[in-house]
Amino acid sequence: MTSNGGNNGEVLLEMRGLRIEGQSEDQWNEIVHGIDLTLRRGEVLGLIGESGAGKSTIGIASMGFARPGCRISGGSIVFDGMDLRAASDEQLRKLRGSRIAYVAQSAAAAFNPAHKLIDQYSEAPVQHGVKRKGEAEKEAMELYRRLRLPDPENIGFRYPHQVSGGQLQRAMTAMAMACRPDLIVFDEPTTALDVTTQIEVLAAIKDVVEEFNTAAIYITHDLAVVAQMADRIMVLRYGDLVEEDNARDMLANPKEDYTRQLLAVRTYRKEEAPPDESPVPLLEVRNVTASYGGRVIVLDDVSVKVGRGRTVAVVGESGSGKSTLARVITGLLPPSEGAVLFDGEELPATYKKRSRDQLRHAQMIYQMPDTALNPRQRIRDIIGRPVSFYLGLKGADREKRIRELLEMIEMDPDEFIDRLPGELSGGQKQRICIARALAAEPELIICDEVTSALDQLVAEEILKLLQRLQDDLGVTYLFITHDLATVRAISDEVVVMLEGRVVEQGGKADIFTPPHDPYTDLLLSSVPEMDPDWLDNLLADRAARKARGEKVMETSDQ
Amino acid sequence: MAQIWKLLKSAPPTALFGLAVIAAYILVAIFGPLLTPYGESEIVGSQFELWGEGFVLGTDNLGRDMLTRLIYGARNTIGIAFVTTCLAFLIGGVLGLLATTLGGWADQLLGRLVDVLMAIPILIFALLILTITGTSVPVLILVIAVLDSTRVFRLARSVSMNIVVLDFVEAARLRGEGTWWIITREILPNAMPPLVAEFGLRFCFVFLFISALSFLGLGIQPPTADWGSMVRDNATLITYGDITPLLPAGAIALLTVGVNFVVDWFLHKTSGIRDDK
Amino acid sequence: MAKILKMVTQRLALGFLTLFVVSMIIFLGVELLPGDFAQEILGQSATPETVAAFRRELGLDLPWYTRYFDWLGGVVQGDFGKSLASRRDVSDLIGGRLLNTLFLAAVAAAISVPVAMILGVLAALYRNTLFDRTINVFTLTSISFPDFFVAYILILFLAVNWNIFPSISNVSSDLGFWEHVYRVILPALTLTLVIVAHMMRMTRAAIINLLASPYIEMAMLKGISRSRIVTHHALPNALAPIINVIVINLAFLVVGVVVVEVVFVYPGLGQLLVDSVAKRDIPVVQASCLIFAATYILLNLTADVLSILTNPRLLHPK
Amino acid sequence: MSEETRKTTGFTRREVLATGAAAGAIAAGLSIAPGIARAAPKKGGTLRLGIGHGSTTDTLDTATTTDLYMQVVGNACYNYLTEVSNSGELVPELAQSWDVTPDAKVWTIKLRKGVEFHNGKTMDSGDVVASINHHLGEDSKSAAKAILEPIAEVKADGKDTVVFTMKTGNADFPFILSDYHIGIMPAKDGKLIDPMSGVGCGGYIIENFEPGVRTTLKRNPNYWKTDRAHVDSAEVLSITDVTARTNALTTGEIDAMDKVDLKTAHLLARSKKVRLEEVSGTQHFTFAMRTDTDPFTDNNVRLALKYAVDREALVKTILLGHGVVGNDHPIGRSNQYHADDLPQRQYDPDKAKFHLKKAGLDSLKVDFSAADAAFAGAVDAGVLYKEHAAKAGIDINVVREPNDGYWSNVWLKKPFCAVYWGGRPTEDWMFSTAYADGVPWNDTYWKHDRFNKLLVEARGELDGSKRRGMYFEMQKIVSEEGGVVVPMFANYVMGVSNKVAHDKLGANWALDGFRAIERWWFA
Repeated sequence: MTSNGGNNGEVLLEMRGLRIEGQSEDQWNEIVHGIDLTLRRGEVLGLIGESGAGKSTIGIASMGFARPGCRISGGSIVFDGMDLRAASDEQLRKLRGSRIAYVAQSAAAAFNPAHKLIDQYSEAPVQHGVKRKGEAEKEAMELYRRLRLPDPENIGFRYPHQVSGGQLQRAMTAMAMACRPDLIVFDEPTTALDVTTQIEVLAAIKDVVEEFNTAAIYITHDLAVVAQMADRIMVLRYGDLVEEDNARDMLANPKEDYTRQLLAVRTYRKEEAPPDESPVPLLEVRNVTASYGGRVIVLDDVSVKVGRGRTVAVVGESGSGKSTLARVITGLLPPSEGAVLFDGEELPATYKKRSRDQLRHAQMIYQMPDTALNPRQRIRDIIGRPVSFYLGLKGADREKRIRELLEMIEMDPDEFIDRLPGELSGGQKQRICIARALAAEPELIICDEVTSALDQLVAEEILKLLQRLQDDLGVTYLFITHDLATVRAISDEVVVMLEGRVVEQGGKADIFTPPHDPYTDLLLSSVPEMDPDWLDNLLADRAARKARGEKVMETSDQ
Repeated sequence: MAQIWKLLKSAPPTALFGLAVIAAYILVAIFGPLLTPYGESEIVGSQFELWGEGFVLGTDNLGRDMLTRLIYGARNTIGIAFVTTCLAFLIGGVLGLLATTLGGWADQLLGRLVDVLMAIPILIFALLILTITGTSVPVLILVIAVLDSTRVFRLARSVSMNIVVLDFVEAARLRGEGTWWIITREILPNAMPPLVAEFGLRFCFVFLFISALSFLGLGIQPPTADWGSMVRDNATLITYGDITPLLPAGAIALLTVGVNFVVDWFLHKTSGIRDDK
Repeated sequence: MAKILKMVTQRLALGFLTLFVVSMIIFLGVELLPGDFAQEILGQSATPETVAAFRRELGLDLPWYTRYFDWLGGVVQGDFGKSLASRRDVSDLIGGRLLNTLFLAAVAAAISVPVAMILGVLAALYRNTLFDRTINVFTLTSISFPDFFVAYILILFLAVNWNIFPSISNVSSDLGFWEHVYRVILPALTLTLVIVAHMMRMTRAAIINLLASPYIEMAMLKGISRSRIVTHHALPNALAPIINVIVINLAFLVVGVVVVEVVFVYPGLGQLLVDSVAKRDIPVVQASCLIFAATYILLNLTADVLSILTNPRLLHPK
Repeated sequence: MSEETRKTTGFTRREVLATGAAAGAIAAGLSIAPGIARAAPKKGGTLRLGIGHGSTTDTLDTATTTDLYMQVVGNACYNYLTEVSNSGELVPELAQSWDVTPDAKVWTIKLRKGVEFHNGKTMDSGDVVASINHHLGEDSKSAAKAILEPIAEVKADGKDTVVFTMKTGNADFPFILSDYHIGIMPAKDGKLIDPMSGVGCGGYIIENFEPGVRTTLKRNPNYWKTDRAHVDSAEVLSITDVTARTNALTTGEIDAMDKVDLKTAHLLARSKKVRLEEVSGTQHFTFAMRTDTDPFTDNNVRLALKYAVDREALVKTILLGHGVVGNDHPIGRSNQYHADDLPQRQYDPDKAKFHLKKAGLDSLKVDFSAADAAFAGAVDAGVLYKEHAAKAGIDINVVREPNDGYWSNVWLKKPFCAVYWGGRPTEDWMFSTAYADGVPWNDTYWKHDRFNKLLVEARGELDGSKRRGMYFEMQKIVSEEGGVVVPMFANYVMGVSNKVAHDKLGANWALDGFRAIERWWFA
């Protein structure tokens, strides 16, 4: 942990009774209800909560900034003796970037695509008149080296799109350090990254923050991550403070229910489904090779079997080909070689040639419930369409079935049947997607990252719902995910994919017990744990193994 | 009703102005014959009479009542421009949506065809065709609609291109839905806002285009009152500071300004220039 | 770069195909027009004999496909044929007109593009202020006026009442550059008023669209000034749509100015084309239409190339 | 050439008798707005004319000249054998004198000596013969082919004499030689060197010719006429848009324009810098009915339509008073043999109804084709006609035809359409062009035996009073039985800068009989 943690330093930032309002439908609603926050020099404060908690809004308010459509409506923000609410725009502008810096969630989006990294690095120092361009560039290279970016001399002269996500996030951390600020706000800096990459970034952030004794506000929804980074943690919910404590104390001894729930979020485990006894698996992917446009091979000789009533998780990082596998199975991407068999019968390669029944048997649930539902259709039509399309139900029968389905997904038909998707929360939308899939009465449901766009608690509810439906209806799942916690929670069998190939597959127990394939090992070891020392230990362990001359796989993102 | 009232209250003054203008024009167009003191092409006085009693806005170059002509002009010009725009959207919209939904060679073929058509200046093309076919209202409507539909096609295609890749469309495809369903139920409702806005803009364009054609002598048949040719008929007066030709031109401009204001507001409302959270 | 070259080559090939189809359409179109050149040129004084004699002389008695392919054969060798009317080489006839058209377009563009860009950037910078609204109302109004009307009003004030500029653009090749500019200033202003609104609004919209991007927020949080954010962070990324709209308007300046040419009696390509259509002077119609179509194709290609050049993603692939 | 020789080469008494042009009152235009009283013309300056015609397809070959633009340019750079003077008399130009046989069949024309073309060649009979032959022969595309048709033979008799032998007697032949199509151009070996070169004997040399845009001309230093060609140079601009033309005149960018917008003529007249000039000549508008097509085959229908138009209203509205009413025949009041005693037909809906009834009809519905290409205001005229005729129970449906292609698709094709006629300086010329049986421009497809017989007789008759009687009768026949409504004769209305001076204006054509460039000067 940071050596100078604790409450000894001088107060750098102090918020008292901070209130922030957000605009919706021409009305201002309060979204942060009087938060107090104190941050001392060199201290790292973790802000944690689910979406809507206001953590990001509060974090950014520490720079005296409110996003368009938001306004700071009450309370005080004092940074190093300066009242930010009373400060002029020009004063605030001078503060930002030089004394308080910001690291955004998605570096790929937050870097300007039109300029080279190093130009963006040196912009703030030059504009604030802190350094000259040449000087800043020299320092940038130093920082790049320190953050272990490959080829630090030259990487700055690349454009953002030429650099991978993990590297960009480190480059952004470097950029935030450019003026040697007193405070950096990290806004979910690793959320968009793969787990193996996340390690590198976390290590890098930790390193520089300690090196320069910079205070930081670290915002995340992931308690395990914040445990690695923060001296102190504030748990937020709906714009209110739930609990605030020293990091170790909070993990060891959470006081509030909500904190306990967050701590328990990764502990759900399903019971293993009975093995499929029939000789023919429900779905078989046989030696499939596929490519986009005939050039880049994205699936290379992949074979997967899915037994009836079982849940098979396909796990891999971005670019592993796991989603392409789903596209091949559904017939959106005809494979160049190999076949997809359903119930022993080979399916036509493209969905256009499949019969209505073949289509009905395999349904799909998508990652983003926002785009998976037509925003202009009411719930009745969304669920009702497959009911009438596949099963031919009309009128009262159809209505009855829609209501049954809504009850199945634990949503009150009377309340929701006439709503539009825009009037639902993310979790509710995903439930509707499940209902739509169920409406076809399928045998197989392909779940493509169905929980990754959702908050952890909501995601867990969805997993439990899916499990219950499997228990009730005996439906089979093919679960595509990057999240090992999800795999652990819901799978019977696991398929690990890397760069279009299957690295390892087998029963859940087999996969999660050593010895592993090196990649599986890397994947498993990279999942953060609720142990504040986990990251330090992991890095020490990897360094030790390297020192012993073992081959250590560190990230797939280099 | 209350909702509409709320919407109106939130509208900026320019949009309110635009709405008022459009409403007034529509009313005048519908109830024109009841409002006018004289017949559409009835010669009621001597030419170029001054404003005053009997002829509120004076008379035109043939001694027809200017106000009457203006009111009938609203009927004819707006009606023709409206029908033309509708037709253009029907052609261009359907083909554009078809192109994206079908994809592949159909998209290519239509795209190329539109490219070729667009490569020929629209005014020249109109001139060529109208000369072959002669100028009658149905022909005028058809020709302008076909030419204009290329622009609609482009827009419909690019808008639906963004929609067709969304998961709910994929879901509909995987369900086995036909092309027609996908176009009308999945894509069209979501493509409406930009298309509606474009409708306003294209309407203005058609409106101005007809007046340009009239200016070049290929307009609407006389004695039908048409603002475009009314401007042309009286344009020389401008040189002498007489504002008579300003009236129909002003009528054209006022309506296009009104429509543009409303479209502007509409675009602003629907373009999602609002907060992410 | 190789990628750009490949794209340019492909697009040029496609462009030539388009031109071929265009020439075919135009040829057939003129062919289908009732009346032919001999009748038109002789006008009221045409008699069956004179018409027949004229047709023989011009080869109009040959079937259309023979004439089309003769013409096409010539074009392939760079010979656009002779005007039926004056028997002059089409390239001679069109050359001066094309230069005039391009000159007017250039003057109009030189005024309107910077004005539109600056106003667009300013409106984006000061969005929702009185300045922005005023500009918005003004530009909306200016697009709403028919172009001949704008032209007449400009003539009324600037030529007739105040006598600052000439009311007709009587240009000839022996004029000096500035004299030439002076004489086309009114048509150029008319065109500017007609197109500046469109370009300005697109510039504003393209920039405002980007102002919600995370990297703009990043720039704000880096303490970058508003004006620098707009010019250094938003504008470079908005260039592609802006270039596109500029190109569309440049194309309009070249191909869509018949009305303005008529009003100001400007000897441009548009008038020549309209005249030649009326007279069925097919070689001239063909050549002018091909020039227009080629302008359109080339400008679009330029826009695409510029979009690539201004977009590091496309210019420097991974 | 001195003033004196010019006088002696003018009209001789014998010639006047020979042509039958007694008192030279042919087409004696009524110059309504008298020009500035003749002072000694000054030399110098650049005369800039704005013409409401002109097209990119124009050429300098007079054979295909169709509109005022090339007519004015042609009259500046070419000379003709004869010229109609500003007082309407026929005077010799490149011809010096002519003689004719009593049967009016053989015309012997003596040419002026020592006249040079712009290229330095001396004009002789070979050039004249080639220039005439340019319009004849099978391959000729000349618009003058029809009027030169009566020539049986043209041949040179020595260097300075040309002999024309006619197929039948033609008393007006020298008038025909003044036609704007028949410019005299240099020839070599019996063929014109280049009819498109613009090289003629005229007072001005083409400097730059941009079809449809402008022509610049400079004074011919060797011009044989000493009292003409006053300005040093001239610029002829094609400005088809009337508003632009008017603006150019009022802002001083041109010195004169043709075809003033009648609607605003009174406003233009108020200008201090500009004056209106107006002459009344042979220009007239007609509504042509095809007498070979129902319902116009019935003369009662035709009469009904003739009574159903309010001519006064048309003159007042369409011409805004710049013209006079027509009497359903094409001979203007300024013509030599205009039938003054023929009663003027009035607007009479009852008579129209009466004739309709005689034709066995209660009501009538006809399509009337018009476009502004026919004449400015033709469509409006149609609309007015519709209003007038409605009172007689006749429903006229005005069809606005496209301007483009009007003369090839509508005129001579549609059964009832609006037509423009520039008119012709002689009765015979006019009647033979559009009323004689079977001629190509007989746009009413009208056949009348008595009329056709009189036409031939009058043409060969050298006795003036006999001709007068014949032409009067012919006008009556056309008026009462012809297929044409002639509602009005239009004045040529021009706008002229006050800086420009001129003598009495020729009324035969616009812009001083096309001769403004060589006749006008700067005051």
